[in-house]
Amino acid sequence: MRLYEFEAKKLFRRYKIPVLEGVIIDRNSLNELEKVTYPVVVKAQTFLGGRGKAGFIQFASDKKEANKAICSILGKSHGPFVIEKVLVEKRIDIEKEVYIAATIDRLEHKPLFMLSKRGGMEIEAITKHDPEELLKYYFNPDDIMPGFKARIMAADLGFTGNGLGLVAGIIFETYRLFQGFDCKLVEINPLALGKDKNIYALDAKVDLDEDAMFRHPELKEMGITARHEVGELTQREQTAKAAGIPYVDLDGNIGVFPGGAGFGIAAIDLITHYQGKPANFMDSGGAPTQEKLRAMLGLLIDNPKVKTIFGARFGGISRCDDWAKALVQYVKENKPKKPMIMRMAGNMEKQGRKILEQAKRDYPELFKDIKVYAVDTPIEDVIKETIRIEKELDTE
Amino acid sequence: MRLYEFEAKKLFRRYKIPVLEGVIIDRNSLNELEKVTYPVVVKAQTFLGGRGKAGFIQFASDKKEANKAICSILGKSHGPFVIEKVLVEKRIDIEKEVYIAATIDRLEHKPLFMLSKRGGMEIEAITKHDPEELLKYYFNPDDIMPGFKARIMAADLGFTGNGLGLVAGIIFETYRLFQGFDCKLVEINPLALGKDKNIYALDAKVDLDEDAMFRHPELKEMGITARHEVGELTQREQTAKAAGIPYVDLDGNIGVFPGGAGFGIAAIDLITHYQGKPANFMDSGGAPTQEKLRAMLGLLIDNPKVKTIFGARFGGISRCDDWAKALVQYVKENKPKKPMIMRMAGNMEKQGRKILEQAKRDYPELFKDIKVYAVDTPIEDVIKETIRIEKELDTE
Amino acid sequence: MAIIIDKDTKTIVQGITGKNASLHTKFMLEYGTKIVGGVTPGKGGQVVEKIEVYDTVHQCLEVHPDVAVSSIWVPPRFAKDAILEAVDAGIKTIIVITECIPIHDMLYARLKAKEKDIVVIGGNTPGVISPGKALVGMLPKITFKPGRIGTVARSGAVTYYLANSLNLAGFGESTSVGLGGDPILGANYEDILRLFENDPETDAVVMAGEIGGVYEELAAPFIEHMSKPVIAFITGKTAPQGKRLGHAGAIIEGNMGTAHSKIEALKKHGAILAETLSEIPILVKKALEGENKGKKA
Amino acid sequence: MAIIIDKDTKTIVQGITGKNASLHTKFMLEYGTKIVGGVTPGKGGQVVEKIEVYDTVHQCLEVHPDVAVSSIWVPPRFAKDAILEAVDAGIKTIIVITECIPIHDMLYARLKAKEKDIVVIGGNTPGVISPGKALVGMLPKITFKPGRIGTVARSGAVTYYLANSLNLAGFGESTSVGLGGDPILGANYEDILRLFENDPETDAVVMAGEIGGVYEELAAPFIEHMSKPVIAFITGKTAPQGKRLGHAGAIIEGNMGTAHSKIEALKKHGAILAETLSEIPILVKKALEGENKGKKA
Repeated sequence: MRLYEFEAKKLFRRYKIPVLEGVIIDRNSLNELEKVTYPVVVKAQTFLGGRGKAGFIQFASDKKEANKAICSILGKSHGPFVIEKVLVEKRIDIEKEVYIAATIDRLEHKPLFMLSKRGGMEIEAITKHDPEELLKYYFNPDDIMPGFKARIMAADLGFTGNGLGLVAGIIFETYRLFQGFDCKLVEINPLALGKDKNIYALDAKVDLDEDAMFRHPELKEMGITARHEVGELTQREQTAKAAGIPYVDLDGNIGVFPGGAGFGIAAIDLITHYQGKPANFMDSGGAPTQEKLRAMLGLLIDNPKVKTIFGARFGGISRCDDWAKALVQYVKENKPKKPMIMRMAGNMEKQGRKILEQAKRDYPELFKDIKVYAVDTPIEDVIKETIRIEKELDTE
Repeated sequence: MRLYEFEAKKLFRRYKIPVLEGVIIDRNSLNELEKVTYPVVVKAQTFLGGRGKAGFIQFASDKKEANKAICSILGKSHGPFVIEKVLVEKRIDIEKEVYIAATIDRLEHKPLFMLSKRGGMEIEAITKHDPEELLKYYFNPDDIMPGFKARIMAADLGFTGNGLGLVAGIIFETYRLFQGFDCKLVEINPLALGKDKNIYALDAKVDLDEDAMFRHPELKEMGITARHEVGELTQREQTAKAAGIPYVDLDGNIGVFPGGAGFGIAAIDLITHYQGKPANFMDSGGAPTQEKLRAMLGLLIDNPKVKTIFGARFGGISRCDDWAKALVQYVKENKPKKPMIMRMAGNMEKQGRKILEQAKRDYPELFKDIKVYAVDTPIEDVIKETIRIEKELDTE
Repeated sequence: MAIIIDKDTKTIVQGITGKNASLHTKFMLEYGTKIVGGVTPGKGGQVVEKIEVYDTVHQCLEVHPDVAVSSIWVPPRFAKDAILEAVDAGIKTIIVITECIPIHDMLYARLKAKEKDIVVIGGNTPGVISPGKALVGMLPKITFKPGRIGTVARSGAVTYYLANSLNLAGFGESTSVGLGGDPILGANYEDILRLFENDPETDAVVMAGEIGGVYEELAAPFIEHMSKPVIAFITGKTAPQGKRLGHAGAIIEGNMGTAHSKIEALKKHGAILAETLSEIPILVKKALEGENKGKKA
Repeated sequence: MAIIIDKDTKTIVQGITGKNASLHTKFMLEYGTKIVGGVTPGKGGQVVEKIEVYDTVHQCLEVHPDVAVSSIWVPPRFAKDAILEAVDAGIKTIIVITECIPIHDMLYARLKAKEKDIVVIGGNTPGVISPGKALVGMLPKITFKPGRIGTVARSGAVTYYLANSLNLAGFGESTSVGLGGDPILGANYEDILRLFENDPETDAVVMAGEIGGVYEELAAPFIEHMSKPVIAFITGKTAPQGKRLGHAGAIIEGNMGTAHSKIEALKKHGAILAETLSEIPILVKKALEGENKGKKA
């Protein structure tokens, strides 16, 4: 779960990682500008990097300029995101900028602390051209960072004297934050030495582990709650999110009603491969409730772009009988008109098939365009059949 | 630093280790009895074990009995301690009592958790006769206790069902307290299963590491402060304590003004060996200030029992010149009449000897009974000389 | 001897009293898996599907000292501790069904297991099946048939479709392994490829990968050293690519993590790439006939 | 080659800019100890007694890779970290002058050192001296003379008086080791006895112990296996015995910890007990003449 800069800095304050004074401003709180002392930096709050290049970090030496900067940023799009807030911070004179980050190396399966003597805008060039300039320090999971290691790192960044202790302290606390809040990433770029000889975390990037949020109720107290990170949501995506269903609108007309995320991705590939056009990505999660399954179907039926529905249930931890019950219940209640070409196999398949057969007998009219193949039909034949039917409808 | 039961239970509450409701009562707060519901247990607050046998744990089924019990306990002596407070706790019906303790095994240099299925009064018999009944679980220092280990221990104590989880939780938290507050010992005897199926820590013994107190300012907030644990102090011992000097009054007449604790102990042995009678134990600590050295001398000079003073300074981290300066300053200011037989050797000895010689020249009268031998006189000759002079004075 | 589990492998179920775990305990027993005990703290003494429940793994092992595999079904917040308990008890293979285990928890648990040479599969694995012999997890038995092809995949459903596709073409599986869908996994592709390479009952391996993570790329170089053909199927070619936050990811993982990077790495090191599920058995057949690989057994 | 430190042993001083450390750096240099660097974080680049100060041990070791001994003089709350820093840098002997180190800190630091076979002496040690060769710590040089008797004691002053008593009788010391006065120590008597036993420059060992703790009792059995005589001096015979809190101490340590228990254990395993300091050289002389022990060198 990615945090906005201003949220990440709330966590920094908790760990006494020094950040600049600042106020957070949106369309309704422009009066907050009264509180700042100039010069300031106005920074768009967004989940993407490259804000500087995109013009979303601006300087202002008085209120008029600040107002202008804010108005030129709020409401703009940064990639898929609409910028709703800016962070207005005191501007300081900088003597030196470095890069520090705590993250997880998935190649080594270890926590990793990284440093670069050259931070700020230069980090991109270093990443691309001089990766050997990046210093890496591995840790064992759960190991606390010893104070001396933090000092070694601060020294490796070129700090001496008073700055050595300050930066070692920041490195130590950054790692404590990384561990303490189950972070996937804590990145400070730049960590700056001001002309005033103080050290400041000028930017803050924090990515939290969604699966560990149960351990951190204090985030909610801090006003930091779950969010969707892939840009502005369509109406349908918002509905799906509210129902707890990972769902992405795509551009096609075949509704995809898969099982887990893994086959959801495969299904889209395969539909595309056979010249069909998937209308969506969706993930049922493990062992979805009947309620969730019905909500999933509703998302497809209610989408006017969707002409046919491809469905697949391979019962593992999810059960075929639950799936069949949900399907029957949905069809009985909503009487959908769209053809559904599906396949059901796996655990509790026999029970599921009984439910479907009973429903077909009871409501032959409602189920006439619903086919549910079994394990002996290759899934790709079901996909091809769906595409064929969709093409027929298309040419009607 | 040993805690009283009621203090230890404050720490238990912090870690959600279940204790009974109770009030702490001294001579001035007998009205606190209004708050309790009967029957109750009245327990003397003291640093020693064996309270039950000594009659310092009494039961009361109403206020009258409670009052009587309290009055029979307050003001009594338990070993060297005068009982100033009692803890009055609700009395419960007990189904089973076990013993648990987290401590440090100095033989193995490891933290150790111990269990006994038989707790309460029986632990003494087990310690003496069936030590193999005690179960031991070693940990690496700094390792957190895994939840499953706590459950294994709870199961080893014979708990099942709901009790298993409760006791595992208590074991887990006991170890967290042990680590979190730098404890030398956390002992719960008995940990009791009540007839109400709840689990309670009926007693609480906690011993903190004095050298780690700087890490735990919260103790002060909880009203837990440093204390003298070896019984009632003499007036002089209280004076010494206020000056930060480890000091114990003994029964003799030779004042001992040694360096560190190690030689302090040796000096008492040696004086005793040569048929002298030491008047005290004392420890200067490493590198004492001149102020402290003067205070140490004052304790001996002001003691009417002390006839002669044996002194020894082997300058290591303590410096001979500091020692000599303190001696000269003290003598100049206080003009003591008691003979001082001393020896000074070690670091900065030359400088120290110069100071002493100058003082002898300037104040021959004041220093006439003060001898300060050098490294070439065996320390035992100095001791024997002190004893000889003391005996002379004695026969005068 | 099939890899990981065979018909005589004694296994236990941690979290057996949970709804899913007890249902799948029934399925596993029906399939013939030798489940000798279950563990749920505080529920020792209960019985689930005629299997005795213990309070701790250690208590269970006192009665059944030769347990070789444990499967973990506990809620995610207890998964780390359950894995550590099995590691502490010295169980040599731990199959973690639990999904959404916190990353830092899993990093720690897998390290402790590695230190004792214990194999951890998952989290979020559908399980492992050696068809006709034993099944640990929640894989639907109907999908798998005995045979001589090993399969390994991250996603549960993809595992099922792989086998289904092989079966419809007349092949069967020696063992099918689900690596799991969690971001941090115990065993990775290379670990399982190595087992199949040394397994006399396996002639060829089908591996399925998907967008995200680095496990496919990391395994690719090992394929060069294998005597048996590896047919690979990578999904996510049409999925939109997410953007990384910050620079750390790019520094560590470079350009890994896309379907393209995975396909390129696998091709480069000698894997045979399949475009569709139905193409897989065709390529397996070709590889086994055309080349002289995998004919040891 | 003397044990632990010799005239060519390169050493560093952690916490060198402190008042005591800088004074004793001067004394050590005067004695001939090869101090090649000092460490105080944030004070790198300063100079103390012509010795360069570094910010970290690692920076110092980049310039002086052959450092064999570090002495630690930092305040107690930083001692754990300073020891770990020296351990991490791979320095083979760490002499901890700092006193009153928290027990849990020292337990952890000594374990980390043990894992890498690093010798930790102290905390609260007066140091180690190989008379005429080198001195690390704050032992007063005047007390020690070159010779062939090894000494080991917990207390600083007792260490000085032991040597003083030996010197006045014409003996000298091969090396004198202060184990330290803190409740948890790195090296214990047995570790040092073992070094002396294998040291061709040592003929006999004098060990002094005192009331409290268990180190003397633990070392006693080793004395039986030594070829050299061990003369022991135990103090605290007349000290009042404290009472333990709770039962844990008695369970673990039994009746250890009194002067009596130490004397009994040492006698039982062949140590020669001295009643007074002046008796020590007499017993050493007797042992060396009377028996044929310790004549190897």
